[in-house]
Amino acid sequence: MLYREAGQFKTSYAKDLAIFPIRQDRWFIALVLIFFGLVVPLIANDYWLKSILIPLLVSSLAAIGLNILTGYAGQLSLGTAGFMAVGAFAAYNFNIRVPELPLIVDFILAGLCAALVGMVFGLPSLRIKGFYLAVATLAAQFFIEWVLTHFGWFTNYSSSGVISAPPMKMFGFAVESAVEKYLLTLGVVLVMALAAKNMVRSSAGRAWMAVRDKDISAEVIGIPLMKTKLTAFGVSSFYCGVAGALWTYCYLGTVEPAAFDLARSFLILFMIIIGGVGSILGSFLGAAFIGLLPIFLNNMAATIGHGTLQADTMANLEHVIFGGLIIFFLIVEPHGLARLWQIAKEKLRLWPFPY
Amino acid sequence: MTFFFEVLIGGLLAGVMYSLVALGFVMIFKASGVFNFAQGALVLFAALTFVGFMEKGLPFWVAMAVTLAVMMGSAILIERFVLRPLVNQPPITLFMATIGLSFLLEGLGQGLWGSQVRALDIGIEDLPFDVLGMTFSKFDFFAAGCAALLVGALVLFFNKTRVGLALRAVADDHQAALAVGIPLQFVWAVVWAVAGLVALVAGLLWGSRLGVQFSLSLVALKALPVLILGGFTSIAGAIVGGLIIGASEKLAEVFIGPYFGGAIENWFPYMLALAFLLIRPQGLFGEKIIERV
Amino acid sequence: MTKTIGDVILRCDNISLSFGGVRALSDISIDVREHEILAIIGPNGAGKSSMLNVINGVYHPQEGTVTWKGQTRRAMKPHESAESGIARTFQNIALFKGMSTLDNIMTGRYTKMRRNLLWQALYWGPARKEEIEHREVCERVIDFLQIESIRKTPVGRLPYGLQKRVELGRALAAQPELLLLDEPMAGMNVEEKEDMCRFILDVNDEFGTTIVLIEHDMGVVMDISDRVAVLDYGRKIADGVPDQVRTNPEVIRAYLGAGH
Amino acid sequence: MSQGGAPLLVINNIEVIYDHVILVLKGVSLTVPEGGIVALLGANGAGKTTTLKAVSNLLRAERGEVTKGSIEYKGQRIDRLTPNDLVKLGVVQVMEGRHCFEHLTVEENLLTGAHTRKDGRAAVARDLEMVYGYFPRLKERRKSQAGYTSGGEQQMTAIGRALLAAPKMILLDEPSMGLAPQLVEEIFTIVDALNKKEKVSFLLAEQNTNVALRFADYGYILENGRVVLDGEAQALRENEDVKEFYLGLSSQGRKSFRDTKHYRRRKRWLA
Amino acid sequence: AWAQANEQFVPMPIYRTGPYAAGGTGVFGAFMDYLALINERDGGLNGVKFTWEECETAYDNARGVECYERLKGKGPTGAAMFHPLSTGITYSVFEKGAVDKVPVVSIGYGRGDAMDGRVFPYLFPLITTYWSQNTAKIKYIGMKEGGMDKLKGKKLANIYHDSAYGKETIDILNKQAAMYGFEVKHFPVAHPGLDQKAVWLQIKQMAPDWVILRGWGVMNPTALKEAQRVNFPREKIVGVWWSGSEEDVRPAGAAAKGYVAAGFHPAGKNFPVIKDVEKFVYGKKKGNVEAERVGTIYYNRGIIHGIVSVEAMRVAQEKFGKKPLTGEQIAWGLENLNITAERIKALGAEGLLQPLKTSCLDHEGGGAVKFQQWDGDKWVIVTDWIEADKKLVRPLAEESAAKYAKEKNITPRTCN
Ligand SMILES: Nc1ncnc2c1ncn2[C@@H]1O[C@H](COP(=O)(O)OP(=O)(O)OP(=O)(O)O)[C@@H](O)[C@H]1O
Ligand SMILES: Nc1ncnc2c1ncn2[C@@H]1O[C@H](COP(=O)(O)OP(=O)(O)OP(=O)(O)O)[C@@H](O)[C@H]1O
Ligand SMILES: [Mg+2]
Ligand SMILES: [Mg+2]
Repeated sequence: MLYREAGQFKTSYAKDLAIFPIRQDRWFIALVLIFFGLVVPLIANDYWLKSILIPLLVSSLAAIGLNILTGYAGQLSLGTAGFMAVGAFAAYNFNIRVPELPLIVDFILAGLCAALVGMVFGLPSLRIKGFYLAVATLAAQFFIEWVLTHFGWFTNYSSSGVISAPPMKMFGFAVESAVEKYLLTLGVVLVMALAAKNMVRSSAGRAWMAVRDKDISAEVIGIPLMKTKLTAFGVSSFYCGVAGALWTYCYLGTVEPAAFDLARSFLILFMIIIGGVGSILGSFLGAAFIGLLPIFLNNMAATIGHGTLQADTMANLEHVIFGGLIIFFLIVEPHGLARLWQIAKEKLRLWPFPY
Repeated sequence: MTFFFEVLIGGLLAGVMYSLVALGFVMIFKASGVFNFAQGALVLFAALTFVGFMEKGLPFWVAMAVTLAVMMGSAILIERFVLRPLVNQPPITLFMATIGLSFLLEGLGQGLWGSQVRALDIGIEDLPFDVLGMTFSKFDFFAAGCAALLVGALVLFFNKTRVGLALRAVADDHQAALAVGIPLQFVWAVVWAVAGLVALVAGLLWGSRLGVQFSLSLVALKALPVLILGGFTSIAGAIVGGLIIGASEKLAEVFIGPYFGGAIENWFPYMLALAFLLIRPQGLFGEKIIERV
Repeated sequence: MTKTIGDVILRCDNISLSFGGVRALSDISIDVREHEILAIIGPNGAGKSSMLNVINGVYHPQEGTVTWKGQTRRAMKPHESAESGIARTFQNIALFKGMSTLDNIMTGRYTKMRRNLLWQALYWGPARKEEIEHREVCERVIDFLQIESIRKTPVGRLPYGLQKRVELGRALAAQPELLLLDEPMAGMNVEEKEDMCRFILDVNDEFGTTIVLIEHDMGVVMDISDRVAVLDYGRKIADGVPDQVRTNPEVIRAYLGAGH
Repeated sequence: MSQGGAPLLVINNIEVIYDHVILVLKGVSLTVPEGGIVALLGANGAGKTTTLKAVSNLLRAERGEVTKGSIEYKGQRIDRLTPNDLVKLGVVQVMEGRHCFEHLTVEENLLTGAHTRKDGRAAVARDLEMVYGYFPRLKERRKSQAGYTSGGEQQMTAIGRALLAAPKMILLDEPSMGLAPQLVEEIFTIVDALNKKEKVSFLLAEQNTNVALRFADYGYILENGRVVLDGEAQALRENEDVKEFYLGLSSQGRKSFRDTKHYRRRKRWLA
Repeated sequence: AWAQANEQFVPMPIYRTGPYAAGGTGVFGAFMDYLALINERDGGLNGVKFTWEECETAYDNARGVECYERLKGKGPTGAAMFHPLSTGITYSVFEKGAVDKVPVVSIGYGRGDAMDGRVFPYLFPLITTYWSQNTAKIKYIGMKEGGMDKLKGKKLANIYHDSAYGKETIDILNKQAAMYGFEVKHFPVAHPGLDQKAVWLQIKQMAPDWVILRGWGVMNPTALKEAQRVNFPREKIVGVWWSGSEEDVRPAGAAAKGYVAAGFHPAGKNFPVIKDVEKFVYGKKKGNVEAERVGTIYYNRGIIHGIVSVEAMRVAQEKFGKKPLTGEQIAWGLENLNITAERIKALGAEGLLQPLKTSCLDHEGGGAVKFQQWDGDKWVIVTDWIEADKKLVRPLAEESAAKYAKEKNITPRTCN
């Protein structure tokens, strides 16, 4: 009986429009935020911050981006990493070529560049649909990778095509340590996640979903398909672009275009499908699942597997388990972890009655 | 000019190799509307299994038969444990499931047979011979022959058996197909088994060119533009698409590539296919996407 | 009945439409007058739905013109027709399956919402105010259609009849001048049809909305429409007040059958 | 129950849950006798479609589950069979909302119905002609892709497709939806003919109560996942509530849709 | 178990899956074998036993970083050093290494300019870099042509994997072309390089005298096959060492016969150290790769990783005491290596390893390569050690390192 909205009446539409209309949810979210914003920086070590949490947050951001495009607007895309690359290299170039600009402006500009590129590659979506579009977005993926490898200007003529993020400064403070980078990432991701949530629950989001669910009737209602799809591509790529910049600046430090290869695009796609297509929360859950599972399995292998199984077999077993779990979760809940979470909440709400 | 034709013909022959992989995709898409991401993994798995048995000392044809049996067994398992529980789910979910499957197959294949690189010799010479100043390889013509045979058999299979119609029905609407009594489980098992056979043929041909190793699963990337160009549902499309992609990709790389620093082969076919799609959104031979209110 | 039927507000002249070999509409002219309820009836495949599709621009006829709000043209763009005050429902429900009832109805307000994406991302101040304003309009529609209890339910889970009602809600939310309804009562039982008729009549009375409606239930058609047009395999065979049409021998032969 | 004929299909107290949480049928029992036409009536969302899908085992594809009770056909439990087995046993469902195979032509759609048949091409061809006989409009459009045919044409295709399976029992979900009045009448005449001549039994979910009760032998009224009333079709037609709520007749005879009131008499069975 | 005090921890960021698994398993497997040998035969390095832990990177940069972070702090004194075995991962972790004081060792890959230890104190491209290797290759070609002056007017084609790794030598090749008056054309091959028909047709058109192959993984056998198809003589193809393992040529079958590749060590089991590994490690069933692979190119490369790493720790122990050491201390060892011919002999690696002497200025040390030719069945050494053209390489490296230092605001250390 703990989780019930009983007694919480909404007296205005404004209240009903709150992100978390149920009080318990608000508490829960507040706790989560306090945990990740205050507790984690105090207790987590470098390993957790640098190689688990930061990439996790950045991937979540990219996943939110892809979710806007694929989950909300229904345009399946396999070019995510390409747009991340645009963001990463744009941020780098703004940073070194116009050093006067504050870093946060670089990030925003990076996002905008990615958005622009995204919109260009989004143009075919007006005619091409479904898996055809998905494969067509691969054109973006490969083309962007190629451009960045082949035109030295983008990498400031580094002989190997690798760029290395200059030291970061944010509002006059140097962002160097793991905690600082983590907090920067967390801040950006939270603000952008909130903005995404806001967009998807207002008219832009509804237009995206309408186009996703039934584009003809969306058009008949007066939703211009072109504008809607292109904004979806733009916003989505903006998110991916910022994610790419963060990936470079806060996580890897140095990247080559190949860091944003097709495999990364796929990983992000996995994240949203496992997490929940059309769910902001799902983007985080999916990123956690896809990002952490292999690491977890690998750690398990390192601790348990040593000696019991041949190392080769262990490594491949990780793949088998990873693949198996993806299938398992899809069967349990095709709508992803976010849906599972929702069902759990629904059950909790009804508890102790089964239905 | 000779050089142009040499590139052109070489490209066409390369295209046939792409088609071989694309065919597997088409089979499964036709039958279930599933975009089978695991086709590349199937190719790898089939080739690994085959080489594995060869190394165990089985003669060529026996190894072939055993591998085929393994592929069929896998088809049945895949149907039972992956597809059946996901019937009537949206295509993207099934697509994802096949991605899971590809991880599983890659892990399983390499776990069972090891991840070292193996040579595969199917007894067809890969030596060049000259015609009118152009150099070709026998192997390529052999591959083209195999592809032609395979396509012939598949076309017969689809057009002359009841399964063909059932497949197309299933691809349109799982639930309605169930309702009219189409045995979905059987149909899917059959199709996956056929896709397994296609994968085996592709695996042997590609494997004898590249060696049997993980990278075999990446040949799928070559098949995707072929697929969208030809249309997801058309066997003929897979072939024609392959030829077009193969030829234009090579011509572009040789004659346009140098102006841009080369290596345009990765994106060029996709861009080309994209351009085609703008004219025909369902690919050259694909089924028209029906939109009605 | 105090309502006065006004002038012709929509005029379709000599519309012809064919798909490949199939001639769906041949040389059809239909007028729609302000405030009236016009029913279109006819056997299956007669071209009724195609006619609606032509009116709001989903199909582009090969010949003929549509005149709406003083503009005469061959074909409209669907979203232009929506912006100029035409809303519709579909024969095969075309709701947005992944969204809740409320969100579906809110999409009906799309053309009326002005705040840009940045405001929406902030969801604060004017954007929030706008959202609330439109929400109020939608809530009125929801009240009116008595679907309060399913406000937050994803429409995909709703039974057929309710989906039809939500679809009507979505169209109403746009506060259209002309409402096109394609078999709004198919698959409903009498009780639900009564409700639906009530809604349609109320919309027509209270807001003065002009309605064009396709329906197969002759009871409904005869009772609520002001005028009936009959199509038969692409041709218009009759047009007039219900009683006139009901007794027209050609209509009886082509559509009603002896039973009526 | 006073139904004639041996029970062919017996549904015993079934409960259906969607998605593990949504309880839709809360104990539904009904019987279809051999050679009978049984109508399943009820408002939107009462659970008619769900009941039919429970029988044809299509629920699983919708993430629904029969959690209690049993379903027997000819005395044999069928809850575990696949839809394909059921069709082979002669139980075919015509799904609500048509569900034609969009990319197949009308004729191909019809032929898919014959997928399970083993009695040869000639027999199938004969039945195909029979269906064209019933629905001449389909013959005209046989070469069109079903996705492009009109709503009514699709409905005919769906029904025809089921007929081609040469079924013993048809689960008909809202056959009259979207059909012109003439055709509705025709379809029920066909149902009647099949029932009389070929001894096909029907379980029929219908909103058009009027016609349904005219042709059915027996009827069940479903509300909120429960059977609230059942009886001979004749008796149901006389029932006050049924008259008011399902037939649109009040004590003064048929009332106009224009004059329906905003308030209603309470349904007696809810009291 | 690493909590015990007298142990030195060595991270193993291996890749056992993915397209390059053959390299990952071979090199790291042998590396672990060598450490195991020291533990089993000598009871550790001066009593300090080696421990290690694998972490699967799948050759992915992001996962490589995760492995680095995961393993850098393990063991009583933290990670001794980090061998990324991937140019990409090297780029991603070396800056972190400088901050954490964990030496990053890239033997035969990674940044060419990192040989300048003033700017890269914690990065060690030991033995040889791509740049040095490239100059040796040109020397080899010159030798075959009958003198460096004969290079004038020759045509070279450089086929490279279109990635950071592949592009490393473009600049230096251009420089050398200008120097020696040959013509060089660069042909990128898009990853993964499954089909190279277009490139090879272009090569056929160009008809170069020599082809330089910088492939990786499946790109190598494919290149050799394609060469056969256009009738390009394999003897005229010179590969880098990542194109010169058995795994690179076997799948090409007969097409590979005659192909030449650079190497900083030979294949084969006929070295006392490898005999010892077979005896002490495989004899006790503690081997880390399939026994058949012992003595292959990748395997022997792993042994060299082992020898060099352990020698560095030995040097460091001499200075800091015979106990587990920190990364900082081992970095000193890496910087003060002096593996002489006698020492190599004592190690049982005569002919396997070249003499190596590093310093604060020079983090590379050796720089010589041998050339080997595939005879259809095994690699046969065809040259003696060929020294790199340090006069050319060193200034280039310093220039590039200085540029990097400027970009990053690093003040180079002064070495004395
Ligand atoms: N997009 C299309 N492509 C091809 N044929 C079409 C298309 N739309 C409609 N038709 C055909 O045009 C004719 C008229 O169709 P329409 O949907 O307008 O009929 P209708 O009067 O609404 O029938 P129903 O009452 O059955 O819904 C039908 O024969 C249909 O098959
Ligand atoms: N796939 C599903 N998931 C969740 N709930 C469902 C699903 N399908 C149906 N329901 C719910 O089950 C209930 C019964 O639905 P059902 O379709 O059986 O009603 P019905 O009597 O056939 O109605 P109608 O006359 O509108 O066709 C409805 O409340 C509906 O919301
Ligand atoms: Mg219609
Ligand atoms: Mg129903």
